[in-house]
Amino acid sequence: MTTTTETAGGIQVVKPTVASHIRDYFARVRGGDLGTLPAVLGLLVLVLIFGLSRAETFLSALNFANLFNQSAQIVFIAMGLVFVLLLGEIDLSAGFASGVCGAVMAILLTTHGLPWYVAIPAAMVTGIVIGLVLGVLVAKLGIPSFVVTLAAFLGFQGVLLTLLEGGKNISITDEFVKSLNNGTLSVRDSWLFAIIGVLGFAAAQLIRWRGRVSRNLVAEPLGIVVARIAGVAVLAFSATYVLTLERAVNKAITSLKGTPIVVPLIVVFLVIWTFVLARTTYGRHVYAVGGNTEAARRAGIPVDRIRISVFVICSFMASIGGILVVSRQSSVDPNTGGSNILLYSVGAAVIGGTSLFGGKGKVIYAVIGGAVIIVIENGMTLLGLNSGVKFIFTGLVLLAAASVDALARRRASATGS
Amino acid sequence: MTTTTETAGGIQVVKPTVASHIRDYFARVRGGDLGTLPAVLGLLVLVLIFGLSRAETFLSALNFANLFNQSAQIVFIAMGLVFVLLLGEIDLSAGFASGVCGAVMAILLTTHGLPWYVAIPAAMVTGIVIGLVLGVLVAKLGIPSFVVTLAAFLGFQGVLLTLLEGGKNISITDEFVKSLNNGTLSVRDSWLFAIIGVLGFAAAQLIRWRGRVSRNLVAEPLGIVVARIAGVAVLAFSATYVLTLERAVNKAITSLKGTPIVVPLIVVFLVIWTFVLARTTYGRHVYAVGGNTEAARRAGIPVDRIRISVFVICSFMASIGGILVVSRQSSVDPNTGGSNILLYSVGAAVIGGTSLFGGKGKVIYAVIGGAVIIVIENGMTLLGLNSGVKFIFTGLVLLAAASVDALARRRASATGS
Amino acid sequence: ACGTDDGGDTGTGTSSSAGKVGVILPDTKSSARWATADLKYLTEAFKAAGVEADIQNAEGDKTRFTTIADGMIASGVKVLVIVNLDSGTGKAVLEKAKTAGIATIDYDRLTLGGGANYYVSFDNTEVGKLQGQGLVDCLTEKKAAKPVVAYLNGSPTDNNATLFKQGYDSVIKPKFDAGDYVKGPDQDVPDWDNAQGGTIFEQMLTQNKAIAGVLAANDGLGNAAIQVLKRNKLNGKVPVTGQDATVQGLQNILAGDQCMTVYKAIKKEADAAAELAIALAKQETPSTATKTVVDPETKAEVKSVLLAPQSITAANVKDVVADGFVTKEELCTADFAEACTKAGI
Amino acid sequence: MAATPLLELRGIDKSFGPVQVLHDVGLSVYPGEVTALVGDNGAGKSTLVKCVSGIYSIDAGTVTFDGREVSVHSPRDAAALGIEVVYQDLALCDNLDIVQNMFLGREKRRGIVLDEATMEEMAGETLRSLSVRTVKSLRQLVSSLSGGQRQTVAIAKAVLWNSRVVILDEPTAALGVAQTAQVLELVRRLADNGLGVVLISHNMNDVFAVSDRIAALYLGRMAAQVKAADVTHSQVVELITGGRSGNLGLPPERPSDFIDITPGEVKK
Amino acid sequence: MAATPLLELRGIDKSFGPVQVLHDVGLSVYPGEVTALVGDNGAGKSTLVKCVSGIYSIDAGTVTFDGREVSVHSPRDAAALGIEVVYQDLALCDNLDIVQNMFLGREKRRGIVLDEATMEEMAGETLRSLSVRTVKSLRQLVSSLSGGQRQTVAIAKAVLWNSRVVILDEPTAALGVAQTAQVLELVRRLADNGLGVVLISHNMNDVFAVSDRIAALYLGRMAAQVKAADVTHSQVVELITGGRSGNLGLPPERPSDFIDITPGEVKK
Ligand SMILES: Nc1ncnc2c1ncn2[C@@H]1O[C@H](COP(=O)(O)OP(=O)(O)OP(=O)(O)O)[C@@H](O)[C@H]1O
Ligand SMILES: Nc1ncnc2c1ncn2[C@@H]1O[C@H](COP(=O)(O)OP(=O)(O)OP(=O)(O)O)[C@@H](O)[C@H]1O
Ligand SMILES: [Mg+2]
Ligand SMILES: [Mg+2]
Repeated sequence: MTTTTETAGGIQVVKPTVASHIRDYFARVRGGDLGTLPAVLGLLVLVLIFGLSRAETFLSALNFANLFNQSAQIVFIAMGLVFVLLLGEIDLSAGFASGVCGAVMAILLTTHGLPWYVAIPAAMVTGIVIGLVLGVLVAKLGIPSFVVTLAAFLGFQGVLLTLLEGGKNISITDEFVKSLNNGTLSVRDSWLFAIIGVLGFAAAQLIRWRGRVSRNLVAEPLGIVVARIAGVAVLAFSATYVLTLERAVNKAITSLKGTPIVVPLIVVFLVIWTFVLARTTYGRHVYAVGGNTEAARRAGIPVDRIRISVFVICSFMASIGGILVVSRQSSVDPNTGGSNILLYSVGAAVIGGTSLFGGKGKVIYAVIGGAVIIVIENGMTLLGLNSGVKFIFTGLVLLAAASVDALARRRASATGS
Repeated sequence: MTTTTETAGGIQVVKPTVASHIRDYFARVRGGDLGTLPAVLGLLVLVLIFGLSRAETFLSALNFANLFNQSAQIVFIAMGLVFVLLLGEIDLSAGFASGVCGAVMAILLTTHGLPWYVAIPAAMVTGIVIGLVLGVLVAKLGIPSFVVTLAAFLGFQGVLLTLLEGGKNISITDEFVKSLNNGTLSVRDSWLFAIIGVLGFAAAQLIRWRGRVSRNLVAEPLGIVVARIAGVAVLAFSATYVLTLERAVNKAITSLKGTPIVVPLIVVFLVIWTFVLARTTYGRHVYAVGGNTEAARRAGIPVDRIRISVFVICSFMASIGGILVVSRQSSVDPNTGGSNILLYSVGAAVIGGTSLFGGKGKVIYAVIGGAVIIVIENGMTLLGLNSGVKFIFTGLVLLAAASVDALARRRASATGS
Repeated sequence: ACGTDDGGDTGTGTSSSAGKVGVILPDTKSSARWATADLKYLTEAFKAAGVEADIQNAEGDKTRFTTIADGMIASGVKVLVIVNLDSGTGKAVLEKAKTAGIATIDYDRLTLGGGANYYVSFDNTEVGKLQGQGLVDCLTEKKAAKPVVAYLNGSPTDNNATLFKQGYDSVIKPKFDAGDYVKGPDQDVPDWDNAQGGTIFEQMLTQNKAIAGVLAANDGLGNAAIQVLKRNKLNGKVPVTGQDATVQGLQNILAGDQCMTVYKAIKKEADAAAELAIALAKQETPSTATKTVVDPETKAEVKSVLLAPQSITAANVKDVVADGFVTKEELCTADFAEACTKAGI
Repeated sequence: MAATPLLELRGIDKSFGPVQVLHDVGLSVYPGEVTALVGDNGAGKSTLVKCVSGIYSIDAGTVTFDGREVSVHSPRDAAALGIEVVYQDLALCDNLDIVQNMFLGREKRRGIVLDEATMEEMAGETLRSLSVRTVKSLRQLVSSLSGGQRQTVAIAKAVLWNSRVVILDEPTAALGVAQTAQVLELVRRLADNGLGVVLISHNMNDVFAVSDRIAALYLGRMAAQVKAADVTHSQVVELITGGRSGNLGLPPERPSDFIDITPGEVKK
Repeated sequence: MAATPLLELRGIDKSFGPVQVLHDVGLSVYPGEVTALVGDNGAGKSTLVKCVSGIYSIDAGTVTFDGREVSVHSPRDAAALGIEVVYQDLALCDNLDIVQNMFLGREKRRGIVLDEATMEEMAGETLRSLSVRTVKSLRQLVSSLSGGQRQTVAIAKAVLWNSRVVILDEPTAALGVAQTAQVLELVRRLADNGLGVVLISHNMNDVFAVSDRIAALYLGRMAAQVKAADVTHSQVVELITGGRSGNLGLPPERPSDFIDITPGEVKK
């Protein structure tokens, strides 16, 4: 039997129970409303495939840790791109923008001999300025973002070449910068980070739940909230456990354990941007402009300013991606941020579930989609195929991961939601 | 004074005169409804810039003829992409698809020693099959086209590498194939082509005008129709005049004059696709699906089939682009169709005025946009800048061309149309 | 689930004592050699020695390069052979390998400051010098007076292209300075893209109709230039250089359209590298690395095997065939049968 | 009146995810009659129409057309049966003009070429009969039309064809006085020509002016289907707002799985 | 009634490209009064509203608000003046839910965090007062709402704020009987609170039920602005369909630049 309760505005609603909540969830899934489920499913399938074919290497603690470092650039660019995509715009220049910012940092560190706490902010500021310029061109002049950022894509390639004086590589030696995407937290800090993270998540969830219940608004049953917290805790702790195993290749020579430093970096930005999008006026306005620009304009939202701001965020995140890739490679060259970086980043956001038409997407989608892309890249290289075949397989595996997603979503249109 | 007349359904309308028509045109332009005008303006500005800075070379007959050959691949891919973009989809794989098709042709010609009339159709069929597969994946499985074609972009790169056994170049020697994007019509045929083309255009325009007038429908004043025909005639004949000038680099050794063979190829496809989009049921349905998929579905249009078909057309056009680029280089390598080809092709369509959100665009836009892109490429290489500076300038010039467009269009949103 | 570092090798044959070897090749764009020649020869060499090898290509992508390296290190290779994409990434990988206790070999390209254990290579600057000298010879043969020489360089983002250019500049620039040659257009071809190369050269010719010699950085770009020259019936009149001794390049040489190419006996290089790697994998001290190269950055000496590239003209095309680098069937197709006979193949 | 219904729905259920919108709905449409489908906002009228026309798939229930049980999976199927629908959310292609929209999916052709002149003439005639004024040109994009003009185009589009059942979902909502009269007249004329017509409307005057039968939906359930002559204006309003009126309508005891989500009554 | 109009338009011209839609239109809105704006389909009512609210720029004419001449370049400016509009083409963000749409652009915050709970409560209260039934949850996406539910959300959105002029463009078009009554009552209540209200409607009963003044647009020209008490139902219909009625309305001789595009009269 269901019990009803009265909520805001006197609307009678069914009091949700754990059972009804789970029943509703499955009904929603059958109805095609899936959130990140399909991308996560696709990820699981991939892990299964690679895990079965290269168990000892793909599933090793070392490889697991490597995944985070390898994904850093794409995940950061993709997180920024989510904002741009939410508005139905595109930024083709994000890849090379990250290269330019990375190069700015590298040059300041080496040629100018400045310390990291000058060079890193300088790179970030470069990103912000780039975003401002792109945003203004799109919002104020009204040039389609595809064209603006295509021009920027070419221009930044040239800037990068010029910064690197026609093709030199610049190696960096700054230990702090190098540690960003190579170093690890100590085992103690790794656990500390996991515990603080889980506690923070639990607190946020419970406070929110309390707030709604106390004001007599429809809230999830406590059981579901607790289950969600438990799930996150299990994930976080088991990941930390694996990451704090000894994973040095040659244990005699060196020891390597602890959560890679990029993990807290990714988590912090994920939390910040998720908060911004879900819980602030600004985020609400981003969704509104992306969903229906005209409606947003009529509601008095400063559409142009929002449009500029997403390009700033995107280029800013690209700058961090650039810093991290330079850190990882300890060097910057004229192709940093080139190649497939951009397509992969957009792909990451889209696979995660972000719409290219605007209005639909979350930052977590970029992280999950980035994981899909990197697992494919990582797994494929472990198979040791020759180039041609590897490209073909990469394409096929990407398609397979996306099909899981598409098939899961298929019923959505059939049932009309 | 205006005179009115009664038209279909007994609606009273003003009988348009040449004067009123011109007045209306300017009112429309002021109101922001501009068609290809801005792109053409952008093109003129570019020609002016390069013409002033490199008059003797950029404005030479040789360079003018070269423009057509150089643009062939991008223009063909862009024409195909217009169909995909009209549906709000994207095809990232069109570049490498053209490479794969070119490679298929080259391999059949050389390794298998087959004649061109087998190899060329085989390449086209390859294109069609590629399009079918992409289309089915997008339409039937419902995977976003960005992801499908990103996978295909990777996959085809692998196919190309595999076809070329890991990176060999294959030279073709077939004279017919080589003539496609290198040869010229004889001077007589060049003029014949221009005259037939202009007569055909005139006939089409006048028959259409007669048809409307005879059924008492609102028609343009005859003066405007005649002026339009005259404009096209002047353009065609002056281009033909320039192209039939002697343009050999070393006139002592060889003679080179006549319209490049690609010009009739481009014109024929432009006419065919323009006809298909504007005057057939199929074209109407493409616009409808792009404008409002749901409305099209409710009107009983087979949306899936339309969606598949545009990918087929796109890949088919890419295959021709591939054939032409292989013809031009007389060789195919693993990078044929790679690099910036795809971004440039999409850019061409978008600069011309095609919307990435679907429903808005014409095939001619791809040709004009392609001209913008190629004039930039062509002019930039004449300036002899170093790589970095060249990239930066290319970006800036592209932006400048797009700004002309954007500024001209700006009022559109201000006046609300 | 995967704590053991032992590869689980249970066999007792000779191979059991040898560890696994990882090889990372750079790309498929700068030259066809990586995917066609090196891969084949290395695979054969390792197979012959019964040593397990994992050979991968980074597709010109540095991120992928490091990803592959991570994967190989994770899978427990004992020797890592790399052709770096640039010294920075190369160095990062070498350092990681070293901390993991893996022996390293720089193959074909020296990683500056990387401190690899061994170095096997053709000298890229030397390749450029051969190209420059080849062009000079052809121009002299054509008795060109004050010829305009155009440069069609490799990818601006490829460090090798820079090295090649250093090589040919060292030969030709003095001629410019002396006024013997006239400097013509000088442009890079992004991604070594042949189609773009063709367009760029076409524009060079539009810009300067007097171009009398083309220094193209490899055979693909050479062929692109030759096609433009053909269109203007200038092929054979304007010498064009190349590199890699590809079938296409050799055919162009036989046809008289290309002046020379540079042949790097990749099999020798591959065999030398494989030999080193096999020795290291078996934990023996290799004896073949007799020369040394000084790392310009650290001034440290790296034990090296150095091989000499060879300049190929119509006169010695047969050497390449004799070497088995290209087969007669590939080269002497119907169109070139006559030329082949003439060249003594 | 005809004895057998032309279109008959039985036991239609439809859920969107966890929300069930239609519960066991039945409806009969007779040839030569106008059936008014009434119901409060959110009662499920438009959803029912979309189930019939194949836009939504139904979860349970049968659709019988002309005595045969049919399954309608897409609007194409519905059109093939001869069912035409004017949707509440008009669904016009903003990037096409009036004529193009009116003939969408059924373009007139001469050979393979579109016969624009004929279509333009036919469109003009139809619009004229619907009292459309102030349209500047038949070649105006529908994106630039006023609300009422858009609605007229949608109606004109549906009545151009030789269909057997025409369903109009609030066709006169945005129309002016004269245009509304024309549309009601058209509705009557269609029925008199032997078509089955379903008219959804919130305007009781309009409903009583043209309809032969009235079907009232209440919270996703069919409360009653009655002859228009047998009920009064206020009885219908009671059916709409309360689901029953006297001995008409839903049983007084609520079905057990039914949850009232009506907001607390606001005091008048 | 108040002597000076709160909002006054004078000589408004508006063209879209070559098409002139508004010719020299004037309109006065008085505080405490409901001014009904009527006119045939395509007469230019919605265009006029959009000119006032800054969505369209005007080609000529002045807007006076509270005695000061103002220039409204965007909906932000209009909102700053205290002008709220319910548009005919509702303009809701389909990807947001009911509460989010209702507070769009004026979110309640606590610090930098959105105060969802307060907004949800306020939205619930407002909807309750508008007799909204069958909304399953305040967190439903508006894309899944029925036509009437969407319209209610749009209305609720406009009346949540302390504005001085409220303009409603056909607010009851999609509403059911009870909801319509509620909205009309709301309109009256707003005026009684001293606001200036403009109501656009095609329903003469509604117009006469609540309005104090009636302004009739005819083919883009203001035919007459009269007190509701001074005219009859049929006079207003004549003004709408013909531009004049007796000595009211446009001068009988047509202005010279005026072209009649009315289709030939259809015989009744
Ligand atoms: N896609 C959907 N997902 C969830 N609920 C939906 C969806 N579509 C409609 N609904 C709900 O179904 C109910 C019925 O909607 P419907 O549009 O059929 O109402 P209606 O009777 O046409 O109302 P109106 O008179 O306002 O047009 C509404 O409560 C609506 O919120
Ligand atoms: N962007 C535009 N471009 C061209 N014409 C337009 C545009 N917008 C509106 N019109 C025309 O202006 C006229 C007035 O339109 P408007 O929407 O103001 O009418 P309305 O009085 O609101 O009609 P309704 O009662 O049908 O809503 C119509 O004839 C319409 O076709
Ligand atoms: Mg409805
Ligand atoms: Mg209106």
